[in-house]
Amino acid sequence: MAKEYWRWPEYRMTVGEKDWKSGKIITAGIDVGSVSSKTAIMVDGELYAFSLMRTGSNSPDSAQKTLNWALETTGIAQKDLHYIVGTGYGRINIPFANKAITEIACHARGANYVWGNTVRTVLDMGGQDCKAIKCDEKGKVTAFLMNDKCAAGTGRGMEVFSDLLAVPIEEVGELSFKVETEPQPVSSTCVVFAKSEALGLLRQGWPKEKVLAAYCSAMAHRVVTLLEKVGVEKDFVVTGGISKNVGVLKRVEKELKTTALPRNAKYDPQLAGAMGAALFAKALVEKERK
Amino acid sequence: MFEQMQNWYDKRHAYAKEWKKNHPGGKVLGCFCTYVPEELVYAAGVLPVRLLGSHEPQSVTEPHIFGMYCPFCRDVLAQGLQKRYDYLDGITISQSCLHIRQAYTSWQMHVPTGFSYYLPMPNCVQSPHALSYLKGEFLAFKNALEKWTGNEITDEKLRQATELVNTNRRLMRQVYDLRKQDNPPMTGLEAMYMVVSSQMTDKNDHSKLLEKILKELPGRKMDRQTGARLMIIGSEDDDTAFIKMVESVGATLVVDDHCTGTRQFWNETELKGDVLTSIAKRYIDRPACPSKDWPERRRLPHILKLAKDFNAKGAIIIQQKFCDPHELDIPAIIKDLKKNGIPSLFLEFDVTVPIGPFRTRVEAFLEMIGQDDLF
Amino acid sequence: MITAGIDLGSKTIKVVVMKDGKIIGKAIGLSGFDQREAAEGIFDQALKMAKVSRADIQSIMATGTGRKEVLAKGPISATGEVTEVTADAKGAVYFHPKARTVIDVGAEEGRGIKCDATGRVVDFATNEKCAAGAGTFTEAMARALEVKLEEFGKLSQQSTKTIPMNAQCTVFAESEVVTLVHANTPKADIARSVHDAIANRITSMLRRVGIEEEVVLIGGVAKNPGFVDALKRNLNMNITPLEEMDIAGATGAAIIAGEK
Amino acid sequence: MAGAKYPTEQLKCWNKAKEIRENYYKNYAQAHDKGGLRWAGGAWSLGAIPAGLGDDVYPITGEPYGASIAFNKEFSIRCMEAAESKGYARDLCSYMRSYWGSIILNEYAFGGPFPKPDFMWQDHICCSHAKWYQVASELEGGVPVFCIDAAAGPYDEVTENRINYLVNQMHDGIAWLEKTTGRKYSDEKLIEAVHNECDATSTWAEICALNKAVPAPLEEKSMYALYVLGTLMKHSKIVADFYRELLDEVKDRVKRGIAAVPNERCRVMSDTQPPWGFLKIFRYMERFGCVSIGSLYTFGLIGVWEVKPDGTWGPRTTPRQKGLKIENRDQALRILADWNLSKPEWQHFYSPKLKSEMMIRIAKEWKLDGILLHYNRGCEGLSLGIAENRLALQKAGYPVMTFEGNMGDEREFDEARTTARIDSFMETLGLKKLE
Repeated sequence: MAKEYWRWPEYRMTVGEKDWKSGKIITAGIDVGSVSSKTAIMVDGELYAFSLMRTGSNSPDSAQKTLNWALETTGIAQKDLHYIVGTGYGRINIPFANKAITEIACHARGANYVWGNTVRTVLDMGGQDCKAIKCDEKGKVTAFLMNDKCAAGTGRGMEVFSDLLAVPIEEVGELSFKVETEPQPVSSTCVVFAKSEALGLLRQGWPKEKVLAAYCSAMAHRVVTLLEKVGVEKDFVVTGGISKNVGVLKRVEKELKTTALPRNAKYDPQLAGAMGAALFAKALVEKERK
Repeated sequence: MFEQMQNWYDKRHAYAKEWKKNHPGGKVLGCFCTYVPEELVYAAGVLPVRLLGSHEPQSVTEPHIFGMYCPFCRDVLAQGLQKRYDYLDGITISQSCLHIRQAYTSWQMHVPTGFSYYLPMPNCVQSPHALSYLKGEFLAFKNALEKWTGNEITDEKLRQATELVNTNRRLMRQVYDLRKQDNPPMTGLEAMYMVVSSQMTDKNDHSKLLEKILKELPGRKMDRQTGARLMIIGSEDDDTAFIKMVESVGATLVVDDHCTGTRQFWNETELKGDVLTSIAKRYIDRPACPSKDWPERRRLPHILKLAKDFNAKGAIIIQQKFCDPHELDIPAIIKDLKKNGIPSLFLEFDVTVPIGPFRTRVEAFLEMIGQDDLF
Repeated sequence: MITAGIDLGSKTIKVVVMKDGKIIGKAIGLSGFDQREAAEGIFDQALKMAKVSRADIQSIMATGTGRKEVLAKGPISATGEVTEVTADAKGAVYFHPKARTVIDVGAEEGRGIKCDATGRVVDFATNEKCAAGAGTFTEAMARALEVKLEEFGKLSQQSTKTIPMNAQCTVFAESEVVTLVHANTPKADIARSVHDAIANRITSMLRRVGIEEEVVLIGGVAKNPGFVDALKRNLNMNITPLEEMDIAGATGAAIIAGEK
Repeated sequence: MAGAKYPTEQLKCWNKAKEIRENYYKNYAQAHDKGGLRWAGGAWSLGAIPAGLGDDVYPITGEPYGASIAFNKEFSIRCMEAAESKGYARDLCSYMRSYWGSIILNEYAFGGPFPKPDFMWQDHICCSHAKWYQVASELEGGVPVFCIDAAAGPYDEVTENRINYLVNQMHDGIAWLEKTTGRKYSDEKLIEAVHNECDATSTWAEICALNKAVPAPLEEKSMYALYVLGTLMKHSKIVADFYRELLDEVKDRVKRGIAAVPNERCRVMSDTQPPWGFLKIFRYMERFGCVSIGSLYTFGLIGVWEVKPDGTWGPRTTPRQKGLKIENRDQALRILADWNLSKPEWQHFYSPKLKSEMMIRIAKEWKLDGILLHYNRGCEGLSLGIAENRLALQKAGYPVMTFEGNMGDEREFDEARTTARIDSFMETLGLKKLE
């Protein structure tokens, strides 16, 4: 089997320092996306543990796996969870979740948690969709837009490219800056066309990094168009898998002439949705207990 | 309560064939647009049926209509090419958008029926000259119908037909009025079945059922929560799967601005003086299709009034992909609704809609306009 | 007369050597990034099989998207070039004389060709922009379903269910697939739906040229039995996947090389 | 191998055409400096009517302006994206989006800010026409708009009732112009403009008819540069005079056997507008000895035609040629209405059959070997029924190649694929590249 360059690393961590048993409300947010599945475990609204893995071809399984993995070694059992909120594409099919909330609401809520209440615009770049979200100081969505057809498949598109160019997906972003001058973006962000265009460029003798630069900037441009339709207000943050790709992120910032708040070292931005879900779970528990 | 209407809609072809059996010599006329004057068609003893698509992927229209035209017009033509309307005796279109006109002209060429008539409905309905022009065209249409059917269309017959069509319009408005209640006794899906079926059944049958429904409807108890009250705005829309999805995630559609909805039946023909002129006036004054809403934007106040009267808390705006007339109105509608405190969600429709991605958008929209208790 | 046809596709390169209308050598290999270098090697393989030397070849005709590469100076100097459309039709009729409609579906492009008994093109259609990527789409979907590409077609044959899927844009169709996955739809049903969607688009394109029997299928996707079934269903007629589906274009080019 | 060689020559009035176009855009921008008025509207609007307001009333027509933008790829993309960011769909008419973008960015394609018109004067036959200026007016902060509904065809079914509808609107339009501009209206100037329009559009048809000659004296790429003057101000004396001059020159070319393409050995036509940024595809075809002699688009958008006694297509006889004296406003408007309703490019709105018939006629009389149809995503109006035209042309025995693109949005045109398609098509026509 050939090396799968698109495969990004899966991982889990326990970050909570105090004893979870002293917590009053223990919740989980499970984000089953089109490409990745994430679980955030929270104790009294503080991130305690999480996991991030690839979504399989069955969403209840994916949800269960990512939850189990997040709980692993923490000593928390599934039955100890007071409430579970599911989100992401697979949210409608997580049998053990108490409630489903969309990833749009969850990303806004999660961003508010990670970066604080000054966040007003969230850009979520996921596997299938891109979302430009505006929210208030509580992290409640006030407006949102999702990509149209021609810009679908953002994350998947990046996987296709990393495979095509035999560049490990985590290195795509950095590599795309190893060009002397920024090339014209590829004319299309459509995965199908971009791929055939890229092949043509390679045959013309373009180096990989230049092709990647052209693709990253095309993707950035498309995302910026979406953002401009909603209107970008500060503070601006980026979540989702592609947010880790500096090749896209920096080009988005450059075109918007705005910088996003820097990545909060404590939290993986791909987890924002799961964290938002876990926070909603907490709010729902509080509502029930009232 | 509305099962019969759903049945009519689902089995539209069986209904029309049955109608012909029960009306020996009766003709069925396929109509491509709701600007076709039903009064005239009924007066000729003909059953008008609105031609709609089937929401199934197909591969037969590609040689006839270039893919940049709206999926609806292709879906409609596909029905003809697949011989699903083989019982039609004629087809007609009134001038509206170019997209659907292609379905008509290709149908005319490749699925010939005995009678086909292009009715040049004025586009500038706001012009003071539109009325006399349309009256003249209605006269020509009337003559063509007479020649085709051999039935003379007298003023008396026109009056009777007007009453028949008006009654149906009036009854549907009465049903719509009940949707203004805090907990509407019906779903948007049921309303959709009602209006769409009225476009493909004999108004006599449809009104009879409506009268029965109107007796029971006010006391009807729904076994569902109303949830968020939404309005739906857009082009042709008989996408029941989409409506069902919206109403399954915590919302109820309470009113619409669709040509498969209120635009078709909202106003009545007022018989005053010359009958044909009265009927023409009705079509000039009806809630406009965007292709005819210029130079002034009269749709905006109309839509806003519907939203207020029906207490809509948000609006879903849908558009057939590539539909230019709607695309040219939507930014103004979104802006106007927003200015008046009504948030909206815009979605682009195709023959089949991707329920999953749309569900996410709709749910997020509902979360946005509600769920304050989680913060 | 000894001639050669060389077909430079985006993924693979095919070479056919013919002597007086008979194939005496053939070779297939990957294009890679340096098509010209790859072409050299594959060409030599075919010559080896044909037991002839470069000097014996009287005429070489190049086809395929990369044909300009070969025409540009290089050890293999083609006598001329011909488009895939013309070469495909010629080759298909050579292998299957009754063929009047040729379908060629590759990774990114699809085309339908109507031809006469001599293999001359009467009309053709290639897919429009937004209906591209049949091969790419199947690959991505197989990955999403965690099924090996080779098994994806077979899997679809296990289903009898029709799930309508938007046939136009493959990328957006992908999110419909994701939705189906999350709604616990059996993999076989999804696989069938994917194949139906592609077949629908190909059929749409074919109807433009008008379909005349017999219909033959060439190109990479022809190897996928699920796709062949879906296409038969959609067209409601018999379709013959050519056994020599890979080398039809190269063969056509070799024949044309002899004609000139 | 190579076909017969014909002599070629550059057109003598080329520079003049260029100058007329440059002055047109300059005059529009500078109109106010001279105390004049500016109006904006479509290339099909009945420009002869505002001509009655005076000689210092300068138009800008939206379609050719949109096409001008398309030639500047960088500006074009910025314009379209500006329109998109305001929420206007990407699949709308690309001229319209470019035009709006130019307003939104407040940049004029010919330098400086976008000159705001004093009024908008449009007519409506495709779904976008009236709405184009409805939106433009909104973007400009409320410029008065008058729009005449001209969708009262097809010509072979025109009745008194339909003509009246148009003429009544025109009368209203004149009253509106007087009220909006505060100027007194001159019927004399109207009558002169109507004559000019009839003369210019008939002469253009005559020029196109000369392309029946083998070798063709003109090829389509040049025709685009010439027909465009008609889209700017078909009612003006400048254009009528220029077309007369051009007619003489083309007649002379035919007489002397001057060809547009030296190796002409295959004649084709195209249809709908081309992707403006990629006119080189026509040059590419010439490498095969293939000349595009025009299109129903270039012939019939500005040319007005009639069937001559011998059954062939030729220029429509003008009121002047008939010796008709236009006495009053109503008569002038009736002639204008009738003349415009007979425009070939207005017929296919009602049925593709009408367009197919005209195209087959061109194919026969202009001796064509094949036809290229541009499935133009940028123009809903002219792409209407194009797939049916293709079927009809094929049925009539003409090979047809289609290619997808957009007249004004280069993001939707794939040059490499189109060239590949042309290669295949040329092969089916039995043509090889001439080296």
